[in-house]
This record gives sequence, structure tokens and C-alpha cells, in this order.
Amino acid sequence: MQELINRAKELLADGTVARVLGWKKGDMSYNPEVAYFNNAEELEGFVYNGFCAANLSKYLIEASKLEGKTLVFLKPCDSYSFNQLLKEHRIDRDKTYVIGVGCKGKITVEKIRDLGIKGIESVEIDENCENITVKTLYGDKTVAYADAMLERCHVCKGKEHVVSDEVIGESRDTVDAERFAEVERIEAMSPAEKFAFFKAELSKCIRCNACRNVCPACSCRKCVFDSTKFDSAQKANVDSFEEKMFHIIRAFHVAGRCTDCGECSRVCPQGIPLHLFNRKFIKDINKFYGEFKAGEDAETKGPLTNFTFDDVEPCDAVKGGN
Amino acid sequence: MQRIGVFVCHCGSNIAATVDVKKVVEIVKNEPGVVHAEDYQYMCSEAGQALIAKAIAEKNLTGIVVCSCSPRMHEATFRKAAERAGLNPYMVEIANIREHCSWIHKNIEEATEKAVILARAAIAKVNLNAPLKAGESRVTKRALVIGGGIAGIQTALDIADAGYEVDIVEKTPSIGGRMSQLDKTFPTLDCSACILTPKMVEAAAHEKITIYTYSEVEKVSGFVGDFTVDIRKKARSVDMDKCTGCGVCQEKCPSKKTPSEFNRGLGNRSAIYTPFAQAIPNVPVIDRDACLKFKTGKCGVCAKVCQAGAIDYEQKDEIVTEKYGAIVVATGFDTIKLDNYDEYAYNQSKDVITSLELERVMNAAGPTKGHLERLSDGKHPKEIVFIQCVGSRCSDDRGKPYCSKICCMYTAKHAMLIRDKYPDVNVTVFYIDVRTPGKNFDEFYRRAVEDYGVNYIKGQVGKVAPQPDGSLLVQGVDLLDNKQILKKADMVVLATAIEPDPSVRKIATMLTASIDTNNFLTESHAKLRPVESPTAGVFLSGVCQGPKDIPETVAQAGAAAVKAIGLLAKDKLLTNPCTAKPDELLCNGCSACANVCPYGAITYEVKLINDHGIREERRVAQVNNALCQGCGACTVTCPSGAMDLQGFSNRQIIAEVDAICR
Amino acid sequence: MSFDKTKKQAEMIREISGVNPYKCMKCGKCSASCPSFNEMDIKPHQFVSYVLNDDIEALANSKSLWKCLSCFACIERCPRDVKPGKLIDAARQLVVRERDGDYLSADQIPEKLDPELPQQLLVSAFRRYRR
Amino acid sequence: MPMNEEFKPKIVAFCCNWCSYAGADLAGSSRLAYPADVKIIRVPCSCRVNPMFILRAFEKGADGVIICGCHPGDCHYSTGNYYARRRMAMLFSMLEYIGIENGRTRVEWVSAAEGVKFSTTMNDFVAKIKSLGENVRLGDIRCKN
Repeated sequence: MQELINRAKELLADGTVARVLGWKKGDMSYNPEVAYFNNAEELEGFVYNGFCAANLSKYLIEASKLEGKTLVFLKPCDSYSFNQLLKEHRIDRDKTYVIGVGCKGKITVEKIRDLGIKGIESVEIDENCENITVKTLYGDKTVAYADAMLERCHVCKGKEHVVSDEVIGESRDTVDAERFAEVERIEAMSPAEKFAFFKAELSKCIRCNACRNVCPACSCRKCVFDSTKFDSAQKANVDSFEEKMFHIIRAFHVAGRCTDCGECSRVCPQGIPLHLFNRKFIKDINKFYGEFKAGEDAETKGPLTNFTFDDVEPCDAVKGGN
Repeated sequence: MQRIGVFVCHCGSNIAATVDVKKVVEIVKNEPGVVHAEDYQYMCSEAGQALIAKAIAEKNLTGIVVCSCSPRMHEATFRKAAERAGLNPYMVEIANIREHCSWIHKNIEEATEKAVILARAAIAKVNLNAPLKAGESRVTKRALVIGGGIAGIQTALDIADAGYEVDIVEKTPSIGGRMSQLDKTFPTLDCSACILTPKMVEAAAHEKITIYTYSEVEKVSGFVGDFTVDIRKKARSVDMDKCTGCGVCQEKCPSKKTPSEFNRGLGNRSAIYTPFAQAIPNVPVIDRDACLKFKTGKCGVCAKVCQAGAIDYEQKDEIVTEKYGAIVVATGFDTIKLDNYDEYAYNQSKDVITSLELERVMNAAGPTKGHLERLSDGKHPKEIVFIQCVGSRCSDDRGKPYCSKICCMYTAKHAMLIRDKYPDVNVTVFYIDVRTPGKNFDEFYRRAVEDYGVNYIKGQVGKVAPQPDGSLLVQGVDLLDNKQILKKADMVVLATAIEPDPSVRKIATMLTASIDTNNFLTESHAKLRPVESPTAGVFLSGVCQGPKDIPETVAQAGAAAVKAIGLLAKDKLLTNPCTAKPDELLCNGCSACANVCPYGAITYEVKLINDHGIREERRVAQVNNALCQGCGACTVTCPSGAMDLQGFSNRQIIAEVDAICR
Repeated sequence: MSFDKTKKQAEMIREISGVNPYKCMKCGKCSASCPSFNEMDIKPHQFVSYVLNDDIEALANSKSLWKCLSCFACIERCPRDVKPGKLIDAARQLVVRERDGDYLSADQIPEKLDPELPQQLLVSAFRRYRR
Repeated sequence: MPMNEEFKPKIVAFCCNWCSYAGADLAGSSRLAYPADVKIIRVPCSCRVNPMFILRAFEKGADGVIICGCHPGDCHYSTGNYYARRRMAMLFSMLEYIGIENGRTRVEWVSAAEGVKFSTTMNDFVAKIKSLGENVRLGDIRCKN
């Protein structure tokens, strides 16, 4: 962490960058916040640890409008989102300085709570990210790091940064689960079971828009759900339509662009596994149109703005999904 | 809020017999926005249009819905009527209650209910319509004709005579097409070459006509009035400017074993060749697959004997790019393959031939120098059997379901010519029906029977069996006599079905012109627009549209020319105003829309945008209305809904969905 | 024979054969192809009209029914998918069913194998049911 | 069974202007009947069909949605139906994933000359929807507690 702070100070000092985008300590040890640092003094509050899960690439849309370069720290998976945004002309590469940071998997306090640990006061992570010491009202508890990891890290995309100006720190292979296992489990259900499953999950939604706000692919200046472009004369119907179809349409809009960064599920206050929509599209795209990783580069045409003459017919695609 | 008038047409009894039009009027009166509703016998009639105009004026209507036939039929009529009455023509919507309702449903209650729903959808849509204004685009005063047969030649001549530049693209080394292969023509027995050659010469000499032979259309882009076409001029290996057409190279060429395409494979040609003596241009091509120089590197005889130094082994294919205002397709036909008709022994006996092959046999320049001979042994035949409808009128997958139209007449011609020249030859024709609609056609057929003694038997042939003695045993039936017939013949001639030239599929795809299940090009309207493709600026000439004889082909070629001239005569075309329109405030500048646009109509511009007080430079999409054809691909790819299609907007279509699912 | 019964028989022929006799364009290729043409009283191309006219009685009593060799030349060559051979075979089946009043079961076949039974029926039946 | 008790499905058909709408017209002028449950919406091209339209139809209680366009390779706009094919493959698969039976969505390529195909397609589609019965209301997928 100190290495990151030192390098950031250097780049600020020699004028390479005008500001630094990173994480600072939050009100608790387990919830660091995204923050800008404008000088060496402010950088003293910089933190980088297992709880720094937030994907910073989306912030660069606004940062690109500011004077001078912004230094940003991107984890390997965040770099895919960065590339995708470059492809969509949303961020200005010339106004960013990317330091790829090492990642050994990210953890969340929710997972620790899920393990039945109550009264958490603070959390300490050991140097090698093997174990976590949780200080609680009822004494210290030790938890294996992997048990507190986010779902996305169990199916990690890899240790490499697909874009960066320099890389600091080492990453670790954290994959220990099958990426599409959950999607396949749902695919195997009967139509009624599927409907019931998604109905139960989606009914928890409070339309707080946290998923939309955090999603690097959901970067529209104005969301289609906030404009009148699709409504018909009867406003009441529109409301119910957008309320009910929100997640399905959102998933379609980011299909072929979603990097599976998992931020949507991470930030959902209701714990809805929103990534299951996106991952279904990714699975289908890979199956029907060839392996595709959104954001792997900033040039390749996305699968939904492309075609081949002998693509699968929709009726066969549906059967193939069974 | 719109003030909408709804006009329900009876279409005589076409609609009114199955849809209770009065009830439709009563119900739609209560729809939101509707201030007027009435029905009438024929809305498209002058009186019907007057009713609409009157209502627009009196009720101050801002939009109208006509419940009638398909918009493909009368949308233009009603738009014009509205415009004359002072309403923007794009404030008109059609509810198709004839083709999509009254004609396919029998139950009045059901059909009336559906008509109401279709009307509601149109009303919901027109509530959200906005006046649109057509733009203008330029017209390139040049036409392209694809195919250099009689259809293409005639079309080109007619367009050129009207004063416009025309290019003919022909894939073989010479223009002339199928007609150049024919010996005589029915029902006048003119010599085909004698009437075709002057046309070919006229086309070649015409200052407005450029002929690209041995060339193919490779790529087409653009749209009506402004097509851009890449033409591949295949390497001829002979310099067109230097060659004098002396023919020595063909004489001296040592490779003479290639079946002649012109003679339908009945004779051979040299590797360097012109297809026939009157070829235009009279410049040979080297068939590189047959040429020893290209196959082995040794030979070069033609270059040695050519005094003009025209042989160029290094010549490469050349791409010519040209702009056109109109394109005429005249790709013609070929006969079907007979591989699936073993019973006629076509592949087993040289003496079973197609009618087109007989044309070559009868022709003085053909493989037998015009003598009627058996191709197996050169003997003079005594007994010839003609079999009609080989592969035509077949509903199985061996043949074609349509009537090839020309066979009855050319068979009568062949029978008559043979009986005339060789009275010793007996001619029998097995037929299912003899179809002779046409001027002097039935008289011609009767002459073959009455004056020339051709034996017509109503019934088909079941089998042709080659015999050890070289004859052919024909087993047929005489249905009128109810007898089976066994006949020994020396030659059998098959009236083989014709099909569109296989090249038409690729061309139709390039032109985005639609094609039917038999690969004939579809016309815009089967009765009223028979020479126009539904794709604007593309016209149809000759057999590519459907089976035709020569006079019909020439007539249609002229008609296609007139349509093309009508287009070329315009300085500007009104463009479809239903184009894509971006909302700059919503645009992310992500380029997704530009990626899917087939016309390159979307570009990006960095602009100063004032977004509710926030002023900043943004990359936003711009649509070129002259290029946009209004497909809507961009609108769906846009996640923020910034891109919308005028006339088919998101809100309009959603309103229709809502009205239908209400 | 009542009107209803003849109607019903004609319908059965169409059902068993799967043939739409209206597709026939009366080209006669079936009769032109038929090796047993001369031994038949009702010619192959005429079968269609008998079915269309609901005159199954005449068909059932015809010689043709038992003269058809089931060579399938007419079925192979018919350009209109009418396939008179199938009509003939269906008529034959109708007659056999009438006689026995029921369908044949597989184990009944051996006892039926007597010289009285026309060979072509067997051939035809085997051909029809081999799939 | 009395007529009014029979299940009358709501079926929305999106037809491209150049091929399938004309094919439907041809089915009409050839009097090739299909059930009145099918209501056609004209769009310029199958690529104009936004997945939002289909979701909207299902949310409003449609029992089936069919999209008809020019045959691949024959699109009036060259490539529109290729994009439509990918979009619909993705959307239909997603709808199946959330519990809309796969028979309720269909894409069919119908040319202007295929009146017969249009009619048989619609007959077949309606029969399929009738066999599936009334659709779940997609609108019910998210209920507030």
C-alpha cells in the first residue's frame, strides 16, 4: 500500500497527473470509500486492502472532463471495464494514468456476517491474505480469507491487466468455482420454477438504482428509464412497465458490453444475484458467437453489433439454452 | 391532443361482407383523440377521398386513420388526399382490415373485433405522429443493365435513345444471350440471328452505351438515384484495343477440346475463343483453365500468330467503379438439369436431347452444320418424338411447379421445321395440354398439325429405353384412346423446363431485390407494377421476372426502360422522411449505432451541448438524411433511446403494442 | 350401396393413401409408365376420377386392383405427387379389411399365406409396412 | 363447447414492411386463413424490433410474440435481419431463462412471395400458443411486498 502512495506522490509531484483516484478509509475498517486525492497530504488517508472492491473505471467518465490527467488504480478485472469504456468513447485515454494494482481477491463484511459472526467492530487481514481476524463484541474470531471473498472472485477473470501504464503489486489466482454453474442450475429448472425463482428475487428490489449507478456499462448520460422516449400516452402504465422490466432490459442493454465485474450484485442492498442475468447473456454469447470477453481490447466489435451469415436461429438458440 | 378522423372502407363487399363496418365506426368513435368516424363504400374512390377532405376541413382534423386495404396498396393515395386537404401526409395511418382481416376470417364477430383492434392500434399510433417533410436526393443520370441478352440489349437501346448513358454488364464474352443460340423464332420463323445481330451491332455502336462483356457485378451500394457499383472485368488475356478480330489465334490454338458453351456442349471450341461468329465484341478471350500456356507454361502460339500483338498473358482482373441512378436486371434463364429424370435416358443416350440443343443442331453454324443428325452415329433420323413439360408443372422436388410457357410454341416450331425440310421424318409430340395464348400462336400450332402432319398425342411418356440396336423405345400413353403406346424412335427431344439463370441469386442479394421460391425476381405489384422491383430504382427485364417468349421479353424490356427513364429524367428525388433522428441530449457518443448502420449514414461530431444549463463539449451522433433509409437498426442498438426512427418511433410502436394487448 | 357409405369409402381411400387426388393434372404419366396397363380394365390414370367421383365400388370390383404389380413406377414418376399406385394399394387394403372385417394382426399373416392370396398384395403390404 | 369459453390468445406479430408484411398481404389476397388472434404491427425491418416492444407485449398480457422478416441474405436493408437474429436469439433465450416457455416467442423468415408460408406459420404458432395455454403475466415478475 505504501508503494502505491509513494508512486502516486511522485506522479503528482512531477506534474504527470493532476489528481489521484483511489480509496480512503471509511467510517469502519471494512468499508473504504472511493475518493479523489489532490496532493501528498491528502494521500496520507489512502488505503488499499481486501475491502477495496469498488471498480473505479466508471468514475473516469467524469474525471475525463477535468483539467489534466487523473491517476487511477485498477484491479485486473476493473481494467476490462476501462477498455470497454474506451471502446465506447466514454473516457479519454490521454487524460488517464492507469496503475494496475495487484489483487488477491476482494472480501466483504456481508460474507463474514453470513458466517454467523455478530457484533463486528473491526477486521484485520493478515499480510498474505490467508486469514482474517474479526474483532467482535464477543471476542476475536478467525476466518479464512477465501470464505469472505466476493462471488465474483471465486470465478475471477484472471490476474492480468488488459490495460495499464504500469503495474504495482502481485495478484493471486482465486478461482475455485465454475463460473456458469448457477446459470446452468437455473436453466435446468421448469418454466414455472424459473419464473418463481426470479419472481422471488426480483420482488425484493426496491428500485434504489444502486446497481445502475455502480455499473460501468450503465453509463448513459440519461437512463432510458428516466426519459420519456419509450412511454406511451398513459404514464401510469409506463411506470409499472419500467418497474417490472427494469432488470431484464438493463441486462439486455449491457449484453455484449458487460465485463461481469460483479459490482451490481455487490452493491445490491437486497442481495439480489443480479449478475445471473448478465452471466446468462455472456454464456449464450460465448456459446453461439464464440468466446467473447467484453473489454479485453478496445477495438473488437461487440457481439450484438456484429453478425455472421450463418448465425444460430433464435428458435435453435432457445433450445440450446435448455 | 390530436383531433383524429377515422374512415372505414367497405371495399364493396370485400371488407363489409365479413366486418361489421358500422359497428367499427361506433366503437372507434370513443377512442382517445377521435373526433370523427364514418364509413363509405369505396374510400379510395374520388368520392371517398372527398369525404376525407371534407372532414379534415370541417372537423379541423390533425390526423386520420383509414381502415381499408393494405398500406402497400393505398397508403400513397390517402397521403396525397390528406395533403391536398392541407394535412401533412405523414399524419395518415392505415389499419389493414382487408388483407389482414376480412379476407382471411369468416366469422363476422371475430373479424369485426379484430378490425376494431387494428383500428385502435392505428389510432394509438397516429396520436403520436408528427408531421414529417420529405428531403431531396440527387439522381445520377446513368443506368446499369445487368445481362446482355435480348432483354438487356433492348432496355439499353431504349434508355440510350432517350439520351441517357447506359452500361451493359454481361458475364460471357459476348452479348446476345439465349436468343443468339436459337435457330428460328416462332410464330413467324424469322432467323433468330438475322433479327438479333442488328440489335447487337446497334448497341455496340451507340454512343451512349458502354458494354462490359466477360464482366460481373461485384458489389452494389447506395440507393435509388445514387447507386455505386463495382464491376469486375475478368482478365480477357487479349487487348481489346489492339485485337482486330481476324480469328487466326483461334484457328491455330492447339487446345481445341473444351466443350463449347454456346453449342450446349455438343461441339468443342479452342482455349482462345469467341463464342460465335457474330460475337460482339469480336474479341476472343483465353479460357485460362483450358489454355496450355496457363496450365503448363508452354505454348504461346496465339501470341506468336497475333500480328496485332494483342495477346496479353499478364492481364489481370480489373474493377471498374461507376455510379448509376437506375439498375435494370436482365439476367435471363437457363434450362434445368435433367439429372433427376432418369426415365427419359437423357444421360444415357446422345440421341435424347433438350430443345435448346436441337436449336444448335438445326442451326447452320451448329455442331452438325444444320443437318438433322443423330448425335450418336450421325445417321439421319426417321422417327422423332418430342416430350412436353419435362420438369415443368411438377409439384415434386424434381422439377418446377410453373409452366415454362415457351415450350408448346417452340416444339410446334421444331416439328414444323423438321417436317418441312425432311418430309420423310415422322414427328410425334406427347403433350399434356397445348398452350397457345398469343397472337397467331394457335394458328401456328394448327398449321403444324394440319399442314405438316405432326402427330400430337395427348398423354405423357413414362419411359425412354435405349435399345441395343441404337434406337430408343418410347413408352407413352394416348389418354384419348386409352391405349398405351410403344414407339421406336431415332431421336427424342425434351421440352426442358427453364429456370432463372443461377447468377440471379447473388445479384438479387447485392441489390436487396426480393426473389420468389423459384428464384424469379419479385415484382412490386403483380398486376400494376410488373417491371419494378420492390427495391426502389431496380427494374426487371425479361425472364428473370418470369417465363416469357421473345416478343414479351422485348415489350417488357421497353417497359423497364421507360420506368428507368422516368427516374433518370428527374433532377431530384424526394427521400423517405422516416429516417433516424438522434436526441443529442441523450446521446452517449458510444458509436454503437454507427457500427450497425448499413449505409454509413451515422457520423459523430464533437459539439457544444447545452444540457439543461450544463454546457459541455460532447461527442454526439449525426444522421445524414440523404443516406439513411430508415431501417431502424440503430434505434435498437442505442441503450439510452437517444436514436429514434421518425414515423416508427419507440413510443408509436409501444402504443400499438398496448392497443393490441389491451 | 348407400350414398353415405360410398362417400365414406372414398374418404378412407384418401386417408389410407395420403393422396390428394385433386392434385392430378391428367398428364397420364402413370399409365404411360405402367407395365400392367394392358391387363387393367380401369387404367392407372383413371383411378383418380373414380376416387373423386366416390365410385369405390367399381374400383373394388375391378381387375386392375389385382393386376397392379406394386412396381411403384407411377409413384416414382408422377409429377404432381398424386401417385396412383398408393390409391390402388389403399383400395386393395379397403377390400381386404372389408373381407376380414378387421385389421390383420402380424400373427395372422402366416395362416393367410395360401395360394388364393394374390402375390402382389403381399408384396405391396410388405412394402408399405416395412418401415 | 360454447365459443366464448374457448381460450383466445393474444398474439402480436411484428412484420417487416418489405417481405413479411407483403407476405401477409399475399396470404390475405390468396384467402389463406389463419386465426384472428394474430394482430400484425408493421415495422420497416425486423431490426426495428426493440426487445422493449416484446417485453412490453408480454407485460401487457400477450400470450405469444412472433417476429417475421426477410430471409437472411434478402434483407431490404442488406443486414438488418442479421442483427435482428442475434438480438432475438439473446432475448428469447433470456425469456426462456426467466420462465417464459420457448414456444411463446418465434422468429420466422417469410418472403413477399410466401403467402402460404405466412399462413401456415401463423396457424402453427397459434396452435402452439393454444397448447401452452395462457401465459404467466410477465408483469408479475416483480411484485412489491
